[in-house]
Amino acid sequence: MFKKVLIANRGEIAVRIIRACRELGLETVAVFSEADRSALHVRYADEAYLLGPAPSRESYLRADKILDIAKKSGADAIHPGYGFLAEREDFAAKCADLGITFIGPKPSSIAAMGDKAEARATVIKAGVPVVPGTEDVGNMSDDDLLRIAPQIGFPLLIKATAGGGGKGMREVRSLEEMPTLLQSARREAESAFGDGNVYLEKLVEGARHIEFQIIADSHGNVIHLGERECSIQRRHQKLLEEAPSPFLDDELRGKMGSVAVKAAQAVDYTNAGTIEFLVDKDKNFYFLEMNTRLQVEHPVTEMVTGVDIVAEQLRIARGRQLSYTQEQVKFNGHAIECRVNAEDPFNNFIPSTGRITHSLLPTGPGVRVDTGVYPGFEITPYYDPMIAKLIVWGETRAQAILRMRRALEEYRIVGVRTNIPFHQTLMDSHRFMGGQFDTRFVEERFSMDGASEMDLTQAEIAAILATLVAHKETERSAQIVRRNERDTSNWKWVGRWERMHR
Amino acid sequence: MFKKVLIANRGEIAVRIIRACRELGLETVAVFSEADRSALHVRYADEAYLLGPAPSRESYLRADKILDIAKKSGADAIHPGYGFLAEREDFAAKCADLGITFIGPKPSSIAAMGDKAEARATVIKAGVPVVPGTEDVGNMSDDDLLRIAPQIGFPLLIKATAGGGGKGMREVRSLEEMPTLLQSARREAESAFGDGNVYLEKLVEGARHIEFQIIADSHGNVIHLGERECSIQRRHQKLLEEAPSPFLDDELRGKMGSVAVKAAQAVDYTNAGTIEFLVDKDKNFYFLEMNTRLQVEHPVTEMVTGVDIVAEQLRIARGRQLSYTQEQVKFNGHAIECRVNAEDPFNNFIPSTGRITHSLLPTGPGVRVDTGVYPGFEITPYYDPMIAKLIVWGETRAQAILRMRRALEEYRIVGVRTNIPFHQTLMDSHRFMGGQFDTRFVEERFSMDGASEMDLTQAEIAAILATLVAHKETERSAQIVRRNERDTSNWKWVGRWERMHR
Amino acid sequence: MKYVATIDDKDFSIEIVDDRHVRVGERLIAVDFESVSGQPVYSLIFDGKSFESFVYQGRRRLAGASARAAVPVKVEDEREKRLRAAAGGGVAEGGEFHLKAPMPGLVVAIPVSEGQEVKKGQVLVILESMKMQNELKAPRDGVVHHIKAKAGESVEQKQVLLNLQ
Amino acid sequence: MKYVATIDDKDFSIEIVDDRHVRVGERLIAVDFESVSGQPVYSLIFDGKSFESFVYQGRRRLAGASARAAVPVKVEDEREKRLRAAAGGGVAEGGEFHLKAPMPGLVVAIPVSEGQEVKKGQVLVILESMKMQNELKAPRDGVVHHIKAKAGESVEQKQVLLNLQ
Repeated sequence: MFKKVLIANRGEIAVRIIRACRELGLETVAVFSEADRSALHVRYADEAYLLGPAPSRESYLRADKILDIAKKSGADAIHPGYGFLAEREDFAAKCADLGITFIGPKPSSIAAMGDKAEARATVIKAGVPVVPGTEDVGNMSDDDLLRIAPQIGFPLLIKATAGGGGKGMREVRSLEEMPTLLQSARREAESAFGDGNVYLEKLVEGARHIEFQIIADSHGNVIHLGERECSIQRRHQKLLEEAPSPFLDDELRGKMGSVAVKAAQAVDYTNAGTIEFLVDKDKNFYFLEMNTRLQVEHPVTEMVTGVDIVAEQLRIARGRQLSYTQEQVKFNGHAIECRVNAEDPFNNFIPSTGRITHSLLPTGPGVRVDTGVYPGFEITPYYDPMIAKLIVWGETRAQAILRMRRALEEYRIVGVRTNIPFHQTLMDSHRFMGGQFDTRFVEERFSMDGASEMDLTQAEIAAILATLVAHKETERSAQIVRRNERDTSNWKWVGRWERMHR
Repeated sequence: MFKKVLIANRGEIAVRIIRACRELGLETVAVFSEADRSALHVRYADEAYLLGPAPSRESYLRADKILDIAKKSGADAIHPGYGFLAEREDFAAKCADLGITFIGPKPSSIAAMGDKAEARATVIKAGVPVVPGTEDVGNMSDDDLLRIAPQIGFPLLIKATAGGGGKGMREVRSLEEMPTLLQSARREAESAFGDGNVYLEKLVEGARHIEFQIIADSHGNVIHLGERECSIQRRHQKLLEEAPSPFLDDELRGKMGSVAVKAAQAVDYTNAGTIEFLVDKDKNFYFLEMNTRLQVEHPVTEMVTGVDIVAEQLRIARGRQLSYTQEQVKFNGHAIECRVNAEDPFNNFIPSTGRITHSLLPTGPGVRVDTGVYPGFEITPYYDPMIAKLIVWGETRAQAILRMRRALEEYRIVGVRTNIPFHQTLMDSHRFMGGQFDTRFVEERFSMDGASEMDLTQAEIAAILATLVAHKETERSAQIVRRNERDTSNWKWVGRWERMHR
Repeated sequence: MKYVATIDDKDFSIEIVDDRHVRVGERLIAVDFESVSGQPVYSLIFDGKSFESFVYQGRRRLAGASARAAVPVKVEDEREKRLRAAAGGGVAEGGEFHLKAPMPGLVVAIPVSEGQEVKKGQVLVILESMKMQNELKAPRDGVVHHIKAKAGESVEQKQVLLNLQ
Repeated sequence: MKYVATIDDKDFSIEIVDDRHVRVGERLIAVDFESVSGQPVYSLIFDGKSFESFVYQGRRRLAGASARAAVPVKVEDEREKRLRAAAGGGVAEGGEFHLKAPMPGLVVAIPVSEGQEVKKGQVLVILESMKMQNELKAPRDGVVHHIKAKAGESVEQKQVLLNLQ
């Protein structure tokens, strides 16, 4: 039974894991890059060791250094969080070789689910429905794929065999545009995963992204903790998640839940994992992929079930049986999570960096904030722009939405721009309130344009306030702002959002 | 049905009420003293009006000004919070006269419970057990009281008829010391309430302070939301509350709950209120008093029942029926609240003032913070030292304690001293962990002396750290600290803790 | 001091009279305006209503954030505004454009070369920041004049990456 | 620079060698010490262990707060400590005491008068702060010499309230 856990991650998830360890009486070891000397996970951990320079490949991706630190500090377990080394079977295997408990599934399970084609084949065998596509995958040539494509039918998706989420993914509307898209998808997959293999999948239109949380112990017990609705996405990045899904009823929940359990059993899964499904408007569901790690959005499940998923991960890794049977898992109320990203929703969501000069966290009943930043902390361009997760619970979905509105209004982050106004606009959207959305909703039916609409009185007040601030700032700095400073804004920006899919 | 609520309070409770209003779509009006221009309730409210100078009697106790502001702003309801005007029947009556909804009970209920002697008489008639004492109270002379005292038996308590909590309260161990104590109790009661009347009550030794949360609508429905254990007190001030009480079983809970409901019904109560009981070691329980308002510690009940008590207050005041029947109220898990006060636990808990220069709120699963302060805010000597409430939830009491430990470790408030180390020491106390305590526990069996005990290695590290800080500070300020600055610490301090009993 | 504040092309003429008064058009208005906790956060109580505002990193675009929503507001002093109007409303169509990095990041690729003709919308630079790749595109047809950065280079915010003529 | 840090009467001689090293007794120790976010909060990583500390309002009593608990530590430079020792360990028993307000507050009552003899433990001043009444008592027998405040008066922190001879 391990006693000291090294957390091979940073940011909010490192803090989250430290919290669970502390509540279970486990010692914690943080690792950090040069950019993160003052980060919250370093401040909160019992021990902290420098990994290297800021870029991930020189710090948080350095498996060798992390294992050295584990040995040096006497850490006998490693929690990988999400991203970075979380789904690297070789890392999990190395931990095992060194006698360090990897808090996650077996390397073979990671491998089986990591290759998307193999994962498809495996779950098909277990009787799990998958999106129609190229079943027999190995190293298919462009010619093969172009030949099979019309049989699957357009629109379809090119997906990287080794990939997760958006990387190497292309949407194809016709055979004509397919060769070019194949080429760029392969190039992207090659550079991201060192593997240019791709496969094809039918594009399910009007689909919802709904995933099931699984926990499994090493004694053969596997249960699910219900679903999360993750259809609010932008460029394949989730922005908001909720539990339960307003689209599911108890019958479908039960059916999908048992299929999810089957999928996990098919790869002899242990610890926490997530089965992602696409659900079409007729409530047909298809296995998409399995994330063999803790998920960003795990808190919404915690809020409605009362289960502390990270604590449960630690218990499972210590060889304990699950604390719950499937029957003991009860769902209570409704939870919503908004991902707060350092990006400007009024300027095409370009990332924003800088020092947080002022911050107020929303608190009070039913509100939880998981964050790794604080006033004075500098947001650097090296890592993911997600700086906080705002999670609320309400007795009903309507109450949760009202509470989220209140919490978003309270939240102040000054120094970097955030997507909070995006979430505020979303909370006011009638389609969102009505639960009427699919994965294309944000990109195709949602706009920030009306977000700052106001009547003349409101506009006047905003103008007075801004003028008073400008006057004060001018007085304070006595510094003349150059008139040409804004010219970059004349440039048209298109952001390709390709961070890790969660 | 009112639409705009004036919050006649400040600090965390004003913020708490604003939150509930906002979640119900009600507009909010804050009032503030000159010391509170930048306070959180002013920042969060839709509207804000200046009351007057910092002292309470010139600001938050100015009923006339508050009613003027209500009229001016068009507020059609007033929530008094706790303290200040919350239990002033004349204020509640004036609101009614002006057609403003007072969010609380009827003036007659406040009056009936506000006079402690009348309250005793009323509930005795309803069959509620009370602590033996002077039943027939009016204007009893010292001679009367000295004559009756031996019949009640020593030790006993002198209590102010008009009083709440500690004010005008004296513990009497023998007849000899009673005349002096009567005099000082009357003097204190006179200056605090303008009423020097006192009565006697048997001192129940080894007693626990356990209270029941009541909610009642204007349609005759009265239910209880279970109990709160409030025995962790220092000089009659509650420091920590939890729900449920580790001392109660379901049977006693049911019995006390229905007695509490009876007590509320005896004064035709509406809205939220609290029945305080003393419970002796043989599980006999006695009515102590009723608080006819929202209680500081209401969040622990919210955490275990899922009921939003402030939202329920607003609904009741709007004439709605209770949202729950007694049977629908379910208790889930365990919650603990620590009151974070600006005071120095290492120096006899003397109050601490100053600007908060740095602050980190504990967050994450199962943690709630209700606070009215933020980094940059100045803690002034004018108001209550309670600056935050840290509330945690756990599946079991043990888990809640472990989580509270974790949260207390995370909580950083720099700039004023706080009693967080007191709570940390308490969480490590075996008696507290075992649930073995009464209302005298903190004063008689608890000590901070061991709190900073450490082995030599730990002490050495603390010494190094403190020296590095001192060196850095010296370098930074290049300012020589006068050697005589510490001489006040040679003086012996005794704090008499006599703020409002909650 | 007189200012012009612009929201969505609507202009407001606002004069700061003193600490407690502003004039909007003809009306003199009493305001209660204070900085919060000495930080670039400001509280305004105006006609009883409570508002808050903050400045983004010394840029000219301000957010007059009420409790409810963030609103971009541009504020210029009157003289500044007149000067800019005289100059024809900004950078001339045919002038040289300086493509600046809008955030610190790593230059992933510059898929154009000096002297190359480019079309409006063509990708000039791919910049990686926060694990995302951002394509910077040409706002009009032109010729790449001078490339000042190269692939693999880390660049600061506002650093000029290339010029377009 | 050499210092003496005292915890519960235990003294530690600590020398600041440079930014990254201290000497404790004979041992040279590597430390990683930084201020957090430019505020009076400090982070120390020492032998892998992570600690945090902060200063209370420029007073001499420091809290070396590890993640687990707050510990009061007194730090003096060596010279200072020697001087104080020579002076006999602080204020002499028979000297004049200045009773200072330990916090801002309202003087509720001063139940003594000038020239009055008082016993150790006798209440000299009642000061109200944060709705609590605090009794300031005499630390020894003496005579009230000069009362510098009166009931109803608001006083600042460290303001002298009376002298005792």
